[in-house]
Amino acid sequence: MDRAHDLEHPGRRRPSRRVGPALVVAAVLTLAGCSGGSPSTLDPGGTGAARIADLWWVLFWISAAVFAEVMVLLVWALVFRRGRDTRVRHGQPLRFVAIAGAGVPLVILVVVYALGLRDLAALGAGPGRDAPTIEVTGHKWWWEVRVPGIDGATANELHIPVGERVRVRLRTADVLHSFWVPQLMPKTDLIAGEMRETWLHAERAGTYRGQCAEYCGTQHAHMALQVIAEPRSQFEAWLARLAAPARQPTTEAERRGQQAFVQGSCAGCHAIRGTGADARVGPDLSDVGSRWSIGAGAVPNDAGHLGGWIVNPQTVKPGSYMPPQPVDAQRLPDLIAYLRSLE
Amino acid sequence: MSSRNLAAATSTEALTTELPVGRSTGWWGMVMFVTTEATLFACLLGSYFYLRFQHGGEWPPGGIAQPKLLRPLVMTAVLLPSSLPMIWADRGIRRGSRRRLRYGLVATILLGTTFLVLQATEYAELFHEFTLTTNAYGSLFFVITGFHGLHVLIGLTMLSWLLAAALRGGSFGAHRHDRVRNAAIYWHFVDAVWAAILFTIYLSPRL
Amino acid sequence: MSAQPGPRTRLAGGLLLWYAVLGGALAWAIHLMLAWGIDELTCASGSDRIGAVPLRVVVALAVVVPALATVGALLAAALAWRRTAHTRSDGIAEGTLGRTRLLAALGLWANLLFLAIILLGGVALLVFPPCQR
Amino acid sequence: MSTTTAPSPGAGQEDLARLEAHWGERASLRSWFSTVDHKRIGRRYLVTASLFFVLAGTSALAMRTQLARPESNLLSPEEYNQLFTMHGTAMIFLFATPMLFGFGNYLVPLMIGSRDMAFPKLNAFGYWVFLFAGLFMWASLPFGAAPNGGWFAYVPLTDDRNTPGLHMDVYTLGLLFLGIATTAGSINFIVTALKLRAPGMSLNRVPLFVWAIVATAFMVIFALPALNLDNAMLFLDRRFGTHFFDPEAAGNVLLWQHLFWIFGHPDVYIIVMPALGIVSAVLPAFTRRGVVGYVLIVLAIVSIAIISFGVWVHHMFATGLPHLSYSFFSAASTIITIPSGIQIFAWLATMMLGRLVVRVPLLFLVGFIVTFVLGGLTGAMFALTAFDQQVTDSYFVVAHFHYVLIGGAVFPILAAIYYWLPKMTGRMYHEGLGKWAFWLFFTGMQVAFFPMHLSGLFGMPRRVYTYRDEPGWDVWNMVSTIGAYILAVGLLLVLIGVVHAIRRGRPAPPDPWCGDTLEWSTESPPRPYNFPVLPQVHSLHPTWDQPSRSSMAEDATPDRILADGRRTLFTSELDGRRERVVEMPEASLQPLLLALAMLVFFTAMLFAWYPFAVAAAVAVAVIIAWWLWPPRRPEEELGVAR
Repeated sequence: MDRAHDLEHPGRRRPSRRVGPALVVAAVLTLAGCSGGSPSTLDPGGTGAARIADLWWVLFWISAAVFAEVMVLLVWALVFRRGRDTRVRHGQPLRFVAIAGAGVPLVILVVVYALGLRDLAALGAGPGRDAPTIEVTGHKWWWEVRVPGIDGATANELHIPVGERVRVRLRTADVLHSFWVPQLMPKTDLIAGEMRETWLHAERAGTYRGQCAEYCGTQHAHMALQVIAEPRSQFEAWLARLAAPARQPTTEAERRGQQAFVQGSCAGCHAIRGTGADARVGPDLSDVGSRWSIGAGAVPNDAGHLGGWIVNPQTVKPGSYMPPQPVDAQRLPDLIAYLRSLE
Repeated sequence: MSSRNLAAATSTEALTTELPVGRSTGWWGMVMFVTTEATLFACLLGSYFYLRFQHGGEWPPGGIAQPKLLRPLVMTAVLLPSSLPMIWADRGIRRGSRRRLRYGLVATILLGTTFLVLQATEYAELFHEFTLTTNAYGSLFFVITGFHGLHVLIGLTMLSWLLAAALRGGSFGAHRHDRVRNAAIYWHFVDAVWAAILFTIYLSPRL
Repeated sequence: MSAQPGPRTRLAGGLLLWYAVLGGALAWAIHLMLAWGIDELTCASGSDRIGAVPLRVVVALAVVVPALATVGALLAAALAWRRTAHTRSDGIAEGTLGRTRLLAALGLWANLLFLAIILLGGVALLVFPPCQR
Repeated sequence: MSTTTAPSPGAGQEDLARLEAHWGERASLRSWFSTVDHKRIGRRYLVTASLFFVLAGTSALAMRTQLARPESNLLSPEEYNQLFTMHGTAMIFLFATPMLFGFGNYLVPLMIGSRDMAFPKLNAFGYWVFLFAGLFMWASLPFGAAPNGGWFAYVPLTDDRNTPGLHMDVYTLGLLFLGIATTAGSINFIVTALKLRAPGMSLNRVPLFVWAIVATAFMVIFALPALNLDNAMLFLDRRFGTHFFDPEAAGNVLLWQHLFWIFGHPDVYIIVMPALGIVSAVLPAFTRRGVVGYVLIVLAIVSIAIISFGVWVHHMFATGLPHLSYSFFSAASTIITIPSGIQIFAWLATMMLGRLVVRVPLLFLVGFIVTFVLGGLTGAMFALTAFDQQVTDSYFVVAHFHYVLIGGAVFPILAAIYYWLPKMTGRMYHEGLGKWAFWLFFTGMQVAFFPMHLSGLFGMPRRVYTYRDEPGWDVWNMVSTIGAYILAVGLLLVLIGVVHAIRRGRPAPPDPWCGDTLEWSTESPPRPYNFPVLPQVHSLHPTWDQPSRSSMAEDATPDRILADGRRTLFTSELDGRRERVVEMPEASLQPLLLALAMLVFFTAMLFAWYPFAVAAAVAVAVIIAWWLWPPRRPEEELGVAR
């Protein structure tokens, strides 16, 4: 009876032996294959994240080996050491525990620690003195982007030249946030009352998604940004656009929209360069038409969503500091047309 | 001579000495309580230095004057010696002397109360200059000294309670003095903390 | 060694055993508070010197001195371990002896661990300028 | 049924009757409120903590349902933020620690061969405070006023400007209130383990579970003040306008983080340590041998307890402090892996050298090893500053700490439930039901949390109430949600198993597992006085060794029966030498009253009814004075000089 009972077990136990390794294998496959398009730390676009990705793979393989070792011992015990022999055994074979539990780990850990120091030193060696500098200020719940010496501002989007290290100065206007562009650079927190610095470097041109990583209240989920890495000439064009006044309206509808903006409640919080609207409560909207999203990643930037956002941001991004706008139904298309034209 | 002492101290007999030994549960309970309280004060004083050095600039900030020393020194001279009558009382009751217990407690309570009165006059004076809400320095100053003052008050409550029990009779004697000793441990702790506060709040800004 | 040690000697022996057990821990705690506290707070004030002394030297002291104290505790633990090895017949209770050996063994291992931590942390002094962020 | 078993040969029928008269409690409403029996209190801790676990778990299911699909609207962001804050806060403060303290309360006196805790009334008080503090915090949820700043409540998000309303006041006051219970319980454990061990139980014969509980208690003593101070400062900042965390008035926001994590990291081990003690306690019964490397495991317990205080800054690796100061914490965080490795390999060696009896508790231990090792491996990665900066605050860290906490605490807790259920209830559980529960729980756990490593590496930050349809996020979130439901079904089966055992289980013998520690040499469930004869301990495994066993039977001496009152023994701190017989306190309503007065105090503080608060504080002082008031004794007993 006991024997039959025992024989039953190996079959049932099989899943336990396989679950761990199977998951690990699944993980390896997905990590290797499935990263196109997502802001994956394992699909680095520049030096900073690339170092960490390399470090991860070292750590991963060491961990896999250690885990495999533990599983082999565990399964061995479960297969070969079960029985109904109830004699109590004594004896304290300390050497095995000391070597496998302390000696080997110490060697591994010292190596790993050294690798960690090396990579931290690499992350710490920032850009040179005259590298381009961008200032990012965290707000609940959007990112203000400025460039020292340039009057203009934009939001939730910053441009960097490909192949160059760019200094990023981080401040917060309210609570703590964390600046994280997984494919380019590990996080740096934005600390109230202090300034922090990090840097970005992209080896290939493209768009990199970032998001606030420190819980910052109601709409922490919608506080994304994009880093656009582009050739030097385009980066300079961006700087120039940032310095220039906003595009003037060309159609009648856009003109009416501008008027509605400047005279309505919009100008109480937002700025558009060259229109006299220069409030700094909400994001500067001088290039809002070209941005990738509305509400720091809440919805795509198209006419429909823009209209919905203006009428009631609270349905799109509940808790956002922008109240519903009493824009009358005739003016709304004009306002949308104007804002869409600001590129 | 000293090498012989060393040899003796490192002998098997000495090394196998049981230390600590023979304490009561009440003693351990009070010591553990005091330990956790001491950690709290350590965190509080640590916070003072953390804020001070993170702030960098002038300390105290916001144009607050350096703390005056005379009164705190008088307070120290009142509070630290208050442990002496407490020790005297504690030792007395261990020998069965209820008289020493009563007089010792009265003396300690008087000194402790004097300390609190002096602290109140200091507060009354300082409130003209800054308060809890002026800035972080004000918060630290009043919370640290106030929290210690609260401990003195709790200590005084304990001692008054002991005194009441001692006056009733039938409470303490040579074989029953756990409560006296535990209250004494607490009182000595409150004293010792004051020394740390004196250094942190009153002396360290001058360093 | 043969005579019964007096109370002061016993106190010293008992304390020595506790130093052997906890000396490394205490040294490491002091090392950590000093090295971290001095580094973070000095750098926060925008300087890398304390008075005339370079910060790096101060932090190095906060590494080396505790490391030596830990080595001392390690030696004390080794001593306690050896002195309790062969004394079953000396009239010391079995429980007492077993307990002392347990503490001595704890001291040996723990001091090694704390020494490793202090040294690993200290190595970083060779890698980073004290205020690099 | 077990009350009528023949008396053990040691204590006579008459002794047993007297013990019963002194220790027994008649079932009545009053005794329900006034009991000081550590076994009843321990059971209450377990039941109450399980209740809070169900609440916190249900919150998690709601969150997982919300996150199953991108841009779901099941929960509003406000609701989600309250739920995740309460989930974390309750799991850590109201479930894990109290649950393990419950096992400690029940088992420590039994394992060390004593008749109760050192301070039975303080023990009862601790339970009532825990219960009231838990209700105090959960009561805010139906009103939408629950804490919403995350369980580590970073300032300035949690100050009065950024989070007005009661939310964070509930958090600060609730945790301060609860801290009283945790501190009281910890002091009690330390003193109990130091003074109430059975004669002969020198330090080298103390069960590993007791070592773990004592180390935990010491950690609480040194860690909790930092949290209490932090919460007191935040409360003062919010309510009375102090500026501790206000950078515009010389305050500093990082002070909160330092103090919080000086508490917070030891707290991880405060949760895991007693659970690892459970592993060491359960394993011998199912491997038929003592745990290999007792010295090394004690070393691991002690050194983790100490080193855990020096790793807190690794929670702040992204705050931009100097790299050099990071390295000291990085070094400690790296090395703290070693004691954990020692324990894992000691347990593996125990299994490889023993004879395995595969029952449900052992299955949960196997699940524990698999899960906890994975969590430990990612944990070691977080010791590296550079790597930490990339994955901290992402779902990778969520995966990591669930592996550590579910692996390191919940699996052992479940093992403990099955292992000690016969002891606590006198009934055996249903093996088949238990196995089903294990497999569902184990599978659900892996399916729910392993994918979070991936979503984290793919750049998903934690604490988001929803997310856009990023490639790689949606699939793994759906998988996680499915896993969460499987896990919940597994836990439901555990609950059903416990209820089934209590109602239908067959009666349990005193020692169904042939365990090695002293609780197995008493009846199941134990009598109110625990041991008819207090044991004389001769080895680390007293129930397995003949002299220790016979010390409770044929070798019993009257000086260890002590039937003339509520009595137990004091022994010396390190060597467990017999010191003296002491009288233990009777049942009392004072603990409940004191806890109630404190509840009034904290409620009054919450709603700013300060006169009530002052009155309640006075009531607290009066009750304590009454509690400790010395009984009047005759002069000769006191020893008065004149």
